[in-house]
Amino acid sequence: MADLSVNICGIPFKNPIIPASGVFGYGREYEQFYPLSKLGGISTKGTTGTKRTGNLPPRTAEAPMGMLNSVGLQNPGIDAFIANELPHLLSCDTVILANIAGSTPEECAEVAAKLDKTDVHMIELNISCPNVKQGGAAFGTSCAAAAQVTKAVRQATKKPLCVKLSPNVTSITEIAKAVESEGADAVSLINTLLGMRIDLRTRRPILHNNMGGYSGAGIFPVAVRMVWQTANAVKVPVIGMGGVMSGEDAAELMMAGASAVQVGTAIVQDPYAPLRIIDELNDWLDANGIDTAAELTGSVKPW
Amino acid sequence: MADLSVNICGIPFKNPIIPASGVFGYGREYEQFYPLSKLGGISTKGTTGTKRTGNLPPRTAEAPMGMLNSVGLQNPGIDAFIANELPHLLSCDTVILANIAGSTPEECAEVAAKLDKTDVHMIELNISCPNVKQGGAAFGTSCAAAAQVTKAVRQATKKPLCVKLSPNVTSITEIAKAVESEGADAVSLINTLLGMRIDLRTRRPILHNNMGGYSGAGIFPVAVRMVWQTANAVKVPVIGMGGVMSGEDAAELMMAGASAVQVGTAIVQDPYAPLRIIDELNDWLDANGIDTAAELTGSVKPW
Amino acid sequence: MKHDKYTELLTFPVRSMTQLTKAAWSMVIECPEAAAKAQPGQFVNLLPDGNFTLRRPISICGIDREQGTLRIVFEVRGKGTKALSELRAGDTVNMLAPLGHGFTLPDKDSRVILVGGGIGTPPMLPLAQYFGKNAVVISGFRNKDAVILQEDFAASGAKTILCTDDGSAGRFGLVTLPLEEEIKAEKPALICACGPLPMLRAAAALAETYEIPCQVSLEERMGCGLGACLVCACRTKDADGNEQYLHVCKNGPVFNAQEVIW
Amino acid sequence: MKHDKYTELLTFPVRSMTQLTKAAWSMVIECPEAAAKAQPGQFVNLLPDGNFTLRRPISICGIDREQGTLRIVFEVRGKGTKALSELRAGDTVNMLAPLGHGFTLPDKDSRVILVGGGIGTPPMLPLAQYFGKNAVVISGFRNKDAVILQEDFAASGAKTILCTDDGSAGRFGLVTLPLEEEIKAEKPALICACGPLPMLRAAAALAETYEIPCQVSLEERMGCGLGACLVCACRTKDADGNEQYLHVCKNGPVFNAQEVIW
Ligand SMILES: Cc1cc2nc3c(=O)[nH]c(=O)nc-3n(C[C@H](O)[C@H](O)[C@H](O)COP(=O)(O)OP(=O)(O)OC[C@H]3O[C@@H](n4cnc5c(N)ncnc54)[C@H](O)[C@@H]3O)c2cc1C
Ligand SMILES: Cc1cc2nc3c(=O)[nH]c(=O)nc-3n(C[C@H](O)[C@H](O)[C@H](O)COP(=O)(O)OP(=O)(O)OC[C@H]3O[C@@H](n4cnc5c(N)ncnc54)[C@H](O)[C@@H]3O)c2cc1C
Ligand SMILES: Cc1cc2nc3c(=O)[nH]c(=O)nc-3n(C[C@H](O)[C@H](O)[C@H](O)COP(=O)(O)O)c2cc1C
Ligand SMILES: Cc1cc2nc3c(=O)[nH]c(=O)nc-3n(C[C@H](O)[C@H](O)[C@H](O)COP(=O)(O)O)c2cc1C
Ligand code: FES
Ligand code: FES
Repeated sequence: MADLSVNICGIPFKNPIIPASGVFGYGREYEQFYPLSKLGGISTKGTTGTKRTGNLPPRTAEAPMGMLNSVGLQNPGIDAFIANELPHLLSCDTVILANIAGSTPEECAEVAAKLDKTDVHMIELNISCPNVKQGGAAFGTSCAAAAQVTKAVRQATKKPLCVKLSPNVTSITEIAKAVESEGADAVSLINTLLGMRIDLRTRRPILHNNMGGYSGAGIFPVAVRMVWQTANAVKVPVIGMGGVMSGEDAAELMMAGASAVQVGTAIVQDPYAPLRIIDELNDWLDANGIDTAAELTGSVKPW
Repeated sequence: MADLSVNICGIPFKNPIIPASGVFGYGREYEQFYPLSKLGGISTKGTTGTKRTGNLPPRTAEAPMGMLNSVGLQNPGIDAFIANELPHLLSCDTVILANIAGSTPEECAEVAAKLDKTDVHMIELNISCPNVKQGGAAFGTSCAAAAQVTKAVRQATKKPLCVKLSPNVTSITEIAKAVESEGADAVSLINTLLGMRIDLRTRRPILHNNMGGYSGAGIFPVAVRMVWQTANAVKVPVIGMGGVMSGEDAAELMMAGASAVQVGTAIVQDPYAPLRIIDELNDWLDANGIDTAAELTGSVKPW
Repeated sequence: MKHDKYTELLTFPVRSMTQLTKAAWSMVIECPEAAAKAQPGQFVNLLPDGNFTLRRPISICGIDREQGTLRIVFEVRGKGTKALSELRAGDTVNMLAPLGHGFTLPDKDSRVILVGGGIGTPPMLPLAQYFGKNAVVISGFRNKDAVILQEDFAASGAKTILCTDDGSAGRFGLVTLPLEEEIKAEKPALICACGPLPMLRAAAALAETYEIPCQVSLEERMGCGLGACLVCACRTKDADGNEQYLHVCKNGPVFNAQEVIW
Repeated sequence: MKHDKYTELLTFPVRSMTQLTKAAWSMVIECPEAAAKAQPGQFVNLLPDGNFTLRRPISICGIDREQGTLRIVFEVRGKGTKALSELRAGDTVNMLAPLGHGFTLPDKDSRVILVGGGIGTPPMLPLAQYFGKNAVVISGFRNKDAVILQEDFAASGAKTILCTDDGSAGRFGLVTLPLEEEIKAEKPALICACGPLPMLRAAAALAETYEIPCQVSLEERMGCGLGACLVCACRTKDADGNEQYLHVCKNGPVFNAQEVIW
């Protein structure tokens, strides 16, 4: 049994596996399968200043090795989140990352300010949602906008702040450096790749939003690359994700530079995925005589 | 039997399926399997001004649903191509797209000028190779650089000029518009996504170049999206590619806006892939009572 | 297929597999715990073997608590249902079940009309079995080759009315005509419907006209099937008539026809 | 697995499948045309069933023109060879064969030394069969549990020398010691070697010292296996000593040791 614990921004995680934002809701649906305390942490569904209904269905399509979604930040708003969901989450003995988003820097800051008064462990600012018109990816694809929204949120909270980056950019390292210089304590990546699928029979896009975010095993090589590039460009810790389906995938992202790993689509497919991945990671460490998961982080030796 | 012929920049193709640059060499290796005249066209291995040896091996890694490569434009140089390969290719009764690249706009222009004097049907200017330090992706990730190299090549040749775009950008439509405005007669996309894989045992990147181009089924949703965006942003025809493994995939890219479809990784896996895809496309058209492949192009109706 | 203790928790033996028509298959799955809990209108979410990311939701067509089995009937539409159709007795299937919110049923003695269209017919069977002779099952199919489950409905004791679009079996035409006739003959306590959207719309409209409660089983593309990922949104009206998205996998698949924005 | 006329052209029956050690398998494939053409040192390129993009190159270990079969021996390393190891007689396998440039052989009567390391041993077998008693086969393995093909080599009539790294079978130590002894005993016309890079380097160095022609079979990650995609580059010197990349799948896998940049 290897030591799976990791520490990010001073927060101890019992293991490095965290359900990613958007696939795990607020955890309730998964408590029928296992106690949430088994998880390293939970990144909650993206929450905005006020309630959002999200996009018209259909909101998902299958890809050869993954899925597309165009949920569009459906959520009950930050007040409802804090009143109805957060207390229970905080009682679950795992690290809670409150994933937040907004149309304007002001909205994001307002949401962060409200969370600042709670006991949530970390704020994950999503500047990379490809499925909303305002904010979302718009923040995540320009250094200036990314810096601006990070700055606004930074001023609103003393909580550890992780900024979640978009992969749909020419240079993810520039964006990472921009948010780091405005005070981000960590970065998480990657959000979904912008993709599209068409129903051949009807000749309509499968998603009502036409385009959507592509996640799952098919984006893994891009995630490894971007985590590696980013970990080499910034000093703050990197939380990696994108297509992790197994403990070995998690180990690979950690070697590339991730301090912890989020798991999204794998959970959509299989509610037990995070537990399986924790076990597999542990087994892999044991089989390779490695004592601690933490030592994997950034241990790849480039040519 | 549907009519599979398409016409791009005034050039008639007997069918829309074209082996993509880099996977088909100069066709010689595939003549043992079938006459090249069965193909819609052939995009030849990227050729530069002078001979290049390419990158150190290993140059490939497997991905969950695709492959990475870091060949790095290994080729014998334009003079050897014209002397030793082109005459045979031009005798094969199929459309030849000479894929070219270079470290500088001048090198690209020089290569194009030499091809201008040959009977090659089309020039495909690759401004998106992720595996070379100079030129390559550097041209394809900035509008100014893309415009500059397109302009230089445009001045060097009257041949139909197709510019091959990189998907590793924030906005592919901006790049497409930039090359269109400098006289590109067509655009082709997508080149590979920049990716990485790590050997867990050795903790070294599998590719000696650390990073490489990710191609195959896993990039298909990104290709569909970018073809659709680009076809809606430019007036010139779009040649689509990226993860096409079947006739239905080809139909999907055509509906998204492609006038023809290149096939790369599928051929690496199976030399017969282009013929199978042509047959499958034909069967699908027949099964759906569609008379011509050309009518698919851009026929998706967005929501 | 993965082999680990977690995957095993979702792995169930296929007890039998029967081809009903060219495209439709009936599968019986051994899953005592799920069978003990399952309610009419709920569904199972199956992960086909092979290169699939998303599960395939299929309505429960039979609940046998004694045998500890669930039965589903599905049509091959795409690659996933094709893969599922290749399973045979003795194979195993990866399944989450039972999921969703099923029908809310009145007393067994109530007269109900059950309307099924095509591959929407299977979830009507547990209802027919529950209401027995008090149920009228009106099922519609493209043509005689697509007709399924008629013996099962007959065995339930329900009155059965079969329609086909081309008249090649049963009555010619849509299910709405016999539906209105049956409503007029004796107003039912409830109409339950599952099938293509136009059929559901028509049934809901008739139910509204005649002021009869109507529950419909809806389809939407799904991810988790559990209510967490929010992809299976369905536009509904809340009590005040305000638009809200509910989720087919958790709030549904069965909804009151009145709350649905058609 | 796809079912179409093109895929059929590459689909061949597995005639037999034998487990040699915990990790190593021997597969005999029925492919008369490939068997008729195959030469020692060439390889086959197999596409495992399932979620694989790239084929797996495996050296030819046996050519039976009469039976129309090729034999390969491979070790389970990762997912692809695992999938291949699950094939059984009667299954089919998707294969391109024979590929590559094999050994260039002197007269049958020549004395040759064949050096195989671990799973690099199989391609030596057709050579042993060709040279028979004129061949000396020196094969090295980690330990006795990894030893393969010794009966086959003995049956070829060649002199066999077995080494293990831990002395648990045959001689203790590396193959280089007996190689030098055999060279000294009688200078061979050719050394052929296949195995891990350090072993090949050592064999090549000895060959150079004693001025003996040496051919080595190299490995590199491959794509097409045909010479078109250029991923399987190998650094070599041309006649003038200039560095050039050749390709393991087309120019190799067998190279003259002298042209390789080690
Ligand atoms: C609650 C519910 C109950 C259902 N009950 C039945 C049933 O009893 N019998 C039956 O034959 N079918 C039923 N369906 C429809 C069935 O889920 C689809 O036919 C099936 O998912 C198609 O999968 P495929 O692999 O064949 O198609 P593909 O096109 O390969 O599927 C691609 C993706 O789209 C999804 N998808 C495609 N069509 C539908 C659809 N109509 N509804 C939801 N998702 C879809 C798939 O689940 C998959 O995620 C039900 C659907 C829902 C939502
Ligand atoms: C010309 C040639 C002949 C060979 N002959 C034999 C033989 O006779 N017996 C035998 O057991 N092995 C042989 N190998 C090695 C064999 O190809 C690899 O062990 C096998 O490809 C590993 O695949 P995998 O799915 O188990 O591993 P994975 O790690 O899942 O493979 C991932 C990718 O890397 C490639 N790869 C991994 N290791 C190697 C390697 N050592 N060489 C080339 N590609 C690799 C795979 O082909 C695949 O594309 C030979 C290799 C070459 C190039
Ligand atoms: C259905 C769905 C909803 C998502 N919603 C959010 C969200 O609200 N906020 C966010 O930051 N990321 C969201 N994501 C992105 C994931 O958190 C994750 O970044 C992405 O899916 C890549 O990881 P994966 O390949 O493991 O799924 C969502 C992803 C999916 C599939
Ligand atoms: C081994 C390999 C070599 C390639 N070399 C080139 C090249 O020389 N020039 C070029 O424009 N694209 C090159 N490409 C990119 C392909 O032409 C194509 O754009 C990409 O692989 C996506 O298509 P696919 O998914 O069908 O492979 C190469 C791709 C591969 C796999
Ligand atoms: S499918 Fe995930 S919420 Fe309904
Ligand atoms: S594997 Fe394609 S050239 Fe060698």
